[in-house]
Amino acid sequence: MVAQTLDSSWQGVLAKVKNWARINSPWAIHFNSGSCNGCDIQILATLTPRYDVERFGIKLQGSPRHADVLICTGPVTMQARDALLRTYEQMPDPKFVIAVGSCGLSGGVFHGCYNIVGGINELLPVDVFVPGCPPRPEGIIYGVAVLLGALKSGKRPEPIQWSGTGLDGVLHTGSKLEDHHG
Amino acid sequence: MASTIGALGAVEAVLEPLAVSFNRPQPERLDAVIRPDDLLTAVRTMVNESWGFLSAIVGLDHPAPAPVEGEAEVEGSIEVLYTFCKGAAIAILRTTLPYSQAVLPTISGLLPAAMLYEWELREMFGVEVIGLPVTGHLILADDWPDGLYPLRKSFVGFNGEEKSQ
Amino acid sequence: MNLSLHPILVLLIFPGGLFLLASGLIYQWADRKLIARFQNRVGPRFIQPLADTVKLLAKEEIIPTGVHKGLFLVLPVIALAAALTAGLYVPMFGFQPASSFRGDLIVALYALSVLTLTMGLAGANTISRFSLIGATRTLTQLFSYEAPFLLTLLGPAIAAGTWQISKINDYAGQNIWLMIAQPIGFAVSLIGLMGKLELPPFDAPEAETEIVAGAMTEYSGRGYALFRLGKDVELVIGLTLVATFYLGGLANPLQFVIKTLALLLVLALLQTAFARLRIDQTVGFWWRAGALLAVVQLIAILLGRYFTTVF
Amino acid sequence: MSADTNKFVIPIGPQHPALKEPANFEFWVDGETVTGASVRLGYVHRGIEKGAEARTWVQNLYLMERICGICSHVHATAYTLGVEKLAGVEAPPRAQAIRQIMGELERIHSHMLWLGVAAHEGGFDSLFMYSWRDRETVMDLLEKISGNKVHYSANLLGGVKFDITPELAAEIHKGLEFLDERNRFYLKVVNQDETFIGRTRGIGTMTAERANFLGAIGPTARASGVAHDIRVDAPYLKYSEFPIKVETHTSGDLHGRFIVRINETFESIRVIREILDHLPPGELTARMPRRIPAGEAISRVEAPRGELLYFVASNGSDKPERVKVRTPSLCNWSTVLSLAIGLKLADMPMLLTGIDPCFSCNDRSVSVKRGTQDSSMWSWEKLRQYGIEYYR
Amino acid sequence: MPIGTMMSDLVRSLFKKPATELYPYVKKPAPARLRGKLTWNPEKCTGCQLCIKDCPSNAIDLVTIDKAAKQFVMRYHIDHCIYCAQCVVSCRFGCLALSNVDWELAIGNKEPLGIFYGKEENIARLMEQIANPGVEQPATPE
Repeated sequence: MVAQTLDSSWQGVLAKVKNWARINSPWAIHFNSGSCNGCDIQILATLTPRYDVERFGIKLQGSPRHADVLICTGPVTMQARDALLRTYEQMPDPKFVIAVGSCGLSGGVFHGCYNIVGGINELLPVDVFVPGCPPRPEGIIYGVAVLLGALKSGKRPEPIQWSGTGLDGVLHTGSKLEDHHG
Repeated sequence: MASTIGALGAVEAVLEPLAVSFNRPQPERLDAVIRPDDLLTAVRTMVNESWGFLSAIVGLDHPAPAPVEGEAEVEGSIEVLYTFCKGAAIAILRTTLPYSQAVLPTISGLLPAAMLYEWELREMFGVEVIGLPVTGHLILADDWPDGLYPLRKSFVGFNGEEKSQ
Repeated sequence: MNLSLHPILVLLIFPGGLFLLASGLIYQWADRKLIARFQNRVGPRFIQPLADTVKLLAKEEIIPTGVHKGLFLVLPVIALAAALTAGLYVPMFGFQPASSFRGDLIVALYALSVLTLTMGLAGANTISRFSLIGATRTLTQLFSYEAPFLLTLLGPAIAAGTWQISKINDYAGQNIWLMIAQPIGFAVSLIGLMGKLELPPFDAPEAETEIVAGAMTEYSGRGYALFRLGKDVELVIGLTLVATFYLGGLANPLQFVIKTLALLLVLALLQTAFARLRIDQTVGFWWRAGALLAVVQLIAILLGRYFTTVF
Repeated sequence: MSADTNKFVIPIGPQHPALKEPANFEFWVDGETVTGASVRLGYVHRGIEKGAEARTWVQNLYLMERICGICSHVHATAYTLGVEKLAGVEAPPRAQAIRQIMGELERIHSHMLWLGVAAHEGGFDSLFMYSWRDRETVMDLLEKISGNKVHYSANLLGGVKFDITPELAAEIHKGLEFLDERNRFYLKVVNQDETFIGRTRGIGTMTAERANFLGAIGPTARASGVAHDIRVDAPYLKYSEFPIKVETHTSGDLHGRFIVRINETFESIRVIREILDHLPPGELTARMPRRIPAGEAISRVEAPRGELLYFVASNGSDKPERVKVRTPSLCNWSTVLSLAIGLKLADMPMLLTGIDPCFSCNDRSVSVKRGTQDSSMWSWEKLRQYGIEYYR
Repeated sequence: MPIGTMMSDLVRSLFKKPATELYPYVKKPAPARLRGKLTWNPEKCTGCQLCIKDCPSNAIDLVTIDKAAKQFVMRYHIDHCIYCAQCVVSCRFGCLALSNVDWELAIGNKEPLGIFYGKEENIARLMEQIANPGVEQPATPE
């Protein structure tokens, strides 16, 4: 109601302030839709002193009503499916979804099992995918940074290019694997 | 190692009258084949002897082999293994139930913890456990179609083919 | 230092509305930062509470079913209003209170209790089980800490012989710090303050791990923002009250800032040092330890005054 | 505050901040005291045992590891031991020692994680923050050794993937010193802090007979004085050469479980140091056929939460005939639901984490559903009454 | 029974530097053995597909451009991969490795999660084949 009466310049400022507020205080809620809880303990680890996401304003909230970002893990088992949808619906707009871990992206190692739906994006519109099994806590923070970066620029997070062919990183295992890449 | 051999010897002696046959596939393990209707008495003797604790109830599905024209149609069967563990010794009571007559008495009266394993057996293999007091779905989803037992070989996933190599 | 400002200005800008909200946000940041530092973490940035509030105000407001719509919308407004009115009687930022009259101590405390009452009512208003349990816990805790907290604030009032906060402030300014004169009173009032603000170990009402967010589970967007602002303002007012009574009055802004932040440091330490008490343990603790100590302190003051007046 | 009759149902979960994983608990509450409890799992049931029958032996290794994120190595070890028993292959001594080191490091990581989560549920956030900050040391060690903090994938069928070089051994020693000192501090906190004791002493007390009767295992049973530990009863890997001492406590309540788990962490640190000092030399992997000869094998290992049993059956092909996993949390379930009666609602999260339940572990199999009193449904009350009558 | 035994540690950490690594601004090097994104060396690959058979989550597909000259293009699904390094162990020719540098893989949309590895000209040929399937078909990708 207030927005309509303001002319466009005021609306621009208002939108900018709202966007700034959303970027600086992304409250998160964590939902495990059948994950092995490897990703979940990495998500919880981001709250602890070593990574401390509170410096970005990220707070883990108890109720979906208070959260903006749904951090979801697991290949969405049949039983957890409607609980996940209910949680997503309870969240007020504007809301975002971050899918964490290979299970959340594509069912990972459980592909083909009879009781899972597969990736989370078959149920919810996912904004950021964080591959990894489980991703490092820094990887999850990088995922949130990608989401916030997209919010800042206003459009969907754009793909980044990796060094496709290089053999830069090599697996040093000090065992017979080592002499493979002499 | 001596105590395990001793323990296995003791349990073999106790189960002598009931067991159809004994088998020792591994040094620390004794398999005793039991007829379904002797099962309750066998478990009662094990509990009275207080021989170890019931560690797990494992279901095995043996589907009917491809019918050879000569012989009669052989029916598939479900084998149920009651695994008792005492220290390093493992004693397994094996009973085989044909598909048509897959019925077992509950032993949760003797060992309440067994109720949990039997319930999974019923849901995953369709073995009817008489006297199991609880109904409803366990770990399968609420909207799981009835009569469909996932761990039977006949079940090959919803979309018909198991998506794997 | 008395301010002769236009009453509307006083009400809206300086010691009243905007300034109080701003100091509420700043103190919330200081509280979260101290707790984080105690837990060896970096903690939030300075603008964090402001960003949280603006974001919450910009969020969509969901009104759950089975809820009395009017009550659902009005309660947060009453909560914030109660907190702000309490702010008028307290010597904010070292200046004289915006308005003071005989007995404004009781009015200020009553206004703060209205805030807690509205939270309890907000919880009871919805059908979500978590908020029902949260509401009962908020109210039971209210009845348990209210009496000892009031008694401990009574101590200095009796010592100063008046019910007017500004007069108590002046009295505390001249005499030795009441913290030394009435040590038990100071300790119980500090713990009472933690009970009032529902800070851990007394945060059973919105125990995040048991009942999601207690009475606040159903609120989102604007309503929740107003409740949080009410809580922050209550934090500031509580700190100033205890500082005026027990730390020798607040004569100028510098004293205000130093004393309240010192109290906040102690509060933050107490918050991180203890596990959350169960609701029955908190009530037990309050009625056994809190009330008794407060009464003992009162008797000591009365005896003290009686002897000084007689000899 | 009674919604229906005098019972008041509090559903905790499936999405609840206290639980890292989804499970739906229903507590029948009278005011604040719990009068009945039921659990409905299935939210983490992915159909792993069926999936295992459609995958080759090598692929199953990684499927079994992902049953549970906190005890992933111990699942893989149990699976490889079972398959090696079937194939008649023995992993070389150095590989067995490295498996044991990884197992014990994982036990430290799991116990410290549990210490933090249990404290967080009791509202003791600073202990959660501190214990998880110190746990990062053991996670870094695991990452340096294996390359992943949670799923180390250390095991191969017939051996281990990577070696523990002398530099790594030195780093492990340094990390263990820090962990040892920090855990001593936590033992002091758990033992002395008044508010913490207030929340844990006397909660969910379980006598030794009751623990045996309900089939509790692992630290939950050892806190009641039941000295069951597969590493001592049926030593596997190198536990006969590097034995461990079983840690028990007599109080049987939540407080005792804290103490048992922290003492077990000290025990793990001691064993790792001992193994590192005499790490047997030799190969890392043994030759392993792709098709496993037909047969059945049972392998039992001690997971951080109790005895883990694997039943592996092969029909001679390169895919298993049947893989049955019975996980430790399953046995501890019946203890929680019967101990909940009579406690305060506020203690429920603490009680539930007391057994350190791992839903993803046991969700492949069992839960207990409680219903009304009518005929077909057997309420937990009835089971409890039944247990008491039977026992008398 | 002292209250708040954590007190000493809490106060000490007030003056200690916080244990937080300021991640996005300060990037610590990852450990050498970190298992990140898969990298493939097309020269050594003989197309034996043992890695595909052993991969627990179907993360690798191999498209044969030209069997005789051993020209292949590998399609690697980052969202399927579980970073377990079984393929690295199974590959007898050592052309697979998990990089310890590329582990910040979070991304906004799913298409780029299936990346192509191989020589430029092979990828170009594959792309143009996918673009117009009518043209002569190499072995269809598994």
